[in-house]
Amino acid sequence: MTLLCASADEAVSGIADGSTVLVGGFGPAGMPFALIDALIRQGARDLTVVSNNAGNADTGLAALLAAGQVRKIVCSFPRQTDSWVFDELYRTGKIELEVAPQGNLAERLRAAGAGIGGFYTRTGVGTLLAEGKETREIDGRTYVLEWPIAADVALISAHTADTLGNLVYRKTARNFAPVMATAATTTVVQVGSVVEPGALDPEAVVTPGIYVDRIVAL
Amino acid sequence: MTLLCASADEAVSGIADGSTVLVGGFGPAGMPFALIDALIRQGARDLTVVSNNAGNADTGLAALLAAGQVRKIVCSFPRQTDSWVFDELYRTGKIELEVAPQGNLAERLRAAGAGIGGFYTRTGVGTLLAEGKETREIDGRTYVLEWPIAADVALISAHTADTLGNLVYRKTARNFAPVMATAATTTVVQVGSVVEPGALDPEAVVTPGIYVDRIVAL
Amino acid sequence: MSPLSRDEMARVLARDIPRGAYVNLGIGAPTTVGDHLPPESGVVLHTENGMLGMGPAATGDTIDPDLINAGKFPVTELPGAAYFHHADSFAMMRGGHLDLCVLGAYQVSASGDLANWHTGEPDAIPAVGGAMDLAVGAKQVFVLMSLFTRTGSSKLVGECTCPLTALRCVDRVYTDYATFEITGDGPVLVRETWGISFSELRARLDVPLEWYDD
Amino acid sequence: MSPLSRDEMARVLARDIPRGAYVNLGIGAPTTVGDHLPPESGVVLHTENGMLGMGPAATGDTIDPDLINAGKFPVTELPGAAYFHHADSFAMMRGGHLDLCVLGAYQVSASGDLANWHTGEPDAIPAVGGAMDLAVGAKQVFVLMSLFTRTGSSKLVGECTCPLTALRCVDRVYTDYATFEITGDGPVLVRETWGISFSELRARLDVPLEWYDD
Repeated sequence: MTLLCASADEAVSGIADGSTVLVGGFGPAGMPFALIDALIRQGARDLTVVSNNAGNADTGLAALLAAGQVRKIVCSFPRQTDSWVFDELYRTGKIELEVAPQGNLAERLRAAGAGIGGFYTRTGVGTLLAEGKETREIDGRTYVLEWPIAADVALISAHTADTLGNLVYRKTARNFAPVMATAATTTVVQVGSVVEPGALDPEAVVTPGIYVDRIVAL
Repeated sequence: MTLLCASADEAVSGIADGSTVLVGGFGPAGMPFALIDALIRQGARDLTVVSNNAGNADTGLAALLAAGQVRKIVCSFPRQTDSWVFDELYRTGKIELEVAPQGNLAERLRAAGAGIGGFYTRTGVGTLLAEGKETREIDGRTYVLEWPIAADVALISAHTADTLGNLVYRKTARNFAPVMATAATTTVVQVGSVVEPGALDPEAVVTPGIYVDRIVAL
Repeated sequence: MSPLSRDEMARVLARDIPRGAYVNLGIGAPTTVGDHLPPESGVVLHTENGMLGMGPAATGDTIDPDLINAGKFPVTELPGAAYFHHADSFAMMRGGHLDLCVLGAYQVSASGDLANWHTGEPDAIPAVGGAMDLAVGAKQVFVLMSLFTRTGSSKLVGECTCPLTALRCVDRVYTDYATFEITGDGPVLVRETWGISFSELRARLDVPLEWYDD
Repeated sequence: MSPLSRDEMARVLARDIPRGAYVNLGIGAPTTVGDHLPPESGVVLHTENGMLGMGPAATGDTIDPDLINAGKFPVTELPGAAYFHHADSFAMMRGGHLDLCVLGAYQVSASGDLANWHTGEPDAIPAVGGAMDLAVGAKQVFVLMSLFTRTGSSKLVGECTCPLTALRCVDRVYTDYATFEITGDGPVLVRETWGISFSELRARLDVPLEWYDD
């Protein structure tokens, strides 16, 4: 059942030190800013964060990094023109980095949500990012074995929810949120508005409520 | 580029003997009846058909079986109260059957469309349907290795298309069509109507036009 | 007290479904459990052919050939429903997101092995559907079945002789004579009986039984 | 004749994109190829952050923070666009559905190996994004790059010294001085040159070159 929370602080309550936290967004689009700010106030430390980027400018994920709450980040594209917070932490050895091809990140999250124990992909074959990984020849081509990324918590943003937790998104702000929602034990969503069941078109629901644990409307 | 065909016969033209053909539908819902009828007229033989069922009553997939065009069927649930056409062919040794768990069927089709070389699943472990298949212990649980199902042709049904091939479906008639569309070299779609680009809500498109090769409006 | 009717079995099982649970009801008898889940239960029904928020059976004018359940019978849509394709539907099932599924069975073993897709008879046409996916994927698996075959042998057995659907997956078994809790390595626990004594159950079933102790 | 400007390079590449192709333009210079694809080309642009039917850059009032490209710049939506999530977007890329992707590069080898994500410098922060997925997944890979580094060494090389993005994936290389076709095991074919002679090219590049013969 989906819980409607009165505040972002309530929505992120109980996140434990050492948790693996998925953070939606591709750059700032779809970034759950209010939930991240609440997580900074909540103070959980020693987090492993999985997100496409490693924060932009000084807000959102960058602010969480600056607060010293993140031990390790798993992402595809940390280096950006405005990733100075991450850059400084990384160069001074204060954060661990695992870089994964963006498609592996997405597919590994999906695998965790779909009960897939592992999968073979051609992405990364013969590169640094496949070093030490198991490979297999399939129909004459080399594939790398990749593993699911399951998490304790997903923090995502959506456009509108109904009270059953069904979600719709807006344009490219959708990005990682729907797969992250499937891969976490607890999925927390900030939304623009909450409507009654029946107000969303059942053909256009992107994330069914079964994947959504907590919602806060902002 | 998506080709708008004038008839179902044009839409199925060129399907070669010995092809692997995906046929959408879950029972009659979403079954591409007009395309199957055209395939019967077209006459391609020695087909391997992948579909959830093995035909109902005497129309659609059942009629294709009755026409003797199918050498082998891969499905999850052949035995139904109205599957007499298949039952007779099977009991007289005139058709080969591969039964796969429905979730493996769906996931193997998705894998073919998504460039996944193989994947590990818990479905089927310790059962007849995993006999002889490779298994692997992952985090203390046993998984079976399953392979993609790629096809030459997919025949599916959708509710509405735009001229770029974007598709929307209706209720549970959606079922296998979206994954089948990704897994075939040539995807052929029968639709209720074709509209101009921009008439479908871009947030609600289920099958993007990139997966659609031929459309016929009925 | 006499053994339960099919309808009563479905009602007993429905009573144990938690409020607001996401549930898949297998084809056949398990589907009738839905008749005992009132709207206020908040239970959301999943059908593996691509829907959450499935409503009761459709009748008359509400029948829509595009809206069917896994047994291919016409159903209805409740407010807050969502449609999705087959790979997404089975990802939901296999990924451990359904709280519960209810399945029929030919046999259940004392350790929770399930046999429900194939009688094992040489001339039977095998048909598995989504049974194996549900059995390994749902957080809890409840079986609904008659306890005895027509010839009087128990369907709750030491080891299944029919081909298996999945290993050690069943949590509870709801039957006309008793409700059982499977503990895995320990004895099978008897939660309730109807029209049969515990000692008679012990005599007729070739599995270790104990009374369930709250 | 002088070497091509960046804009001319993009135009030359755009001319070779088939009508109606589904194309992903990588971040940086490849993005500018879109400026040379008029609506009548029927080319449909994919952006890996979840969209087909991407339109030109957004400006002024059309800027929408929810609508950006892979380089995180505001873009627009064309009629017939579709949005999808990241796993679906990368399934499309990795599954071989894009007709073409255009990528920048640090180096391309004579056999089509691509190095475009990491300079290999020890203090560089690695960042791969979707480059490896595009390189292995698109039906054709076109590289758009300057032929020489600032210090004058060729970026078309016998073997890449920078860390690889993918093996044997590049089909064509569009540069300011020449357009090359990679044949895999044979010599690299030169299709056109600007401001450099074929013999000078041969002298400056440490790869086997032949003229392209239609």
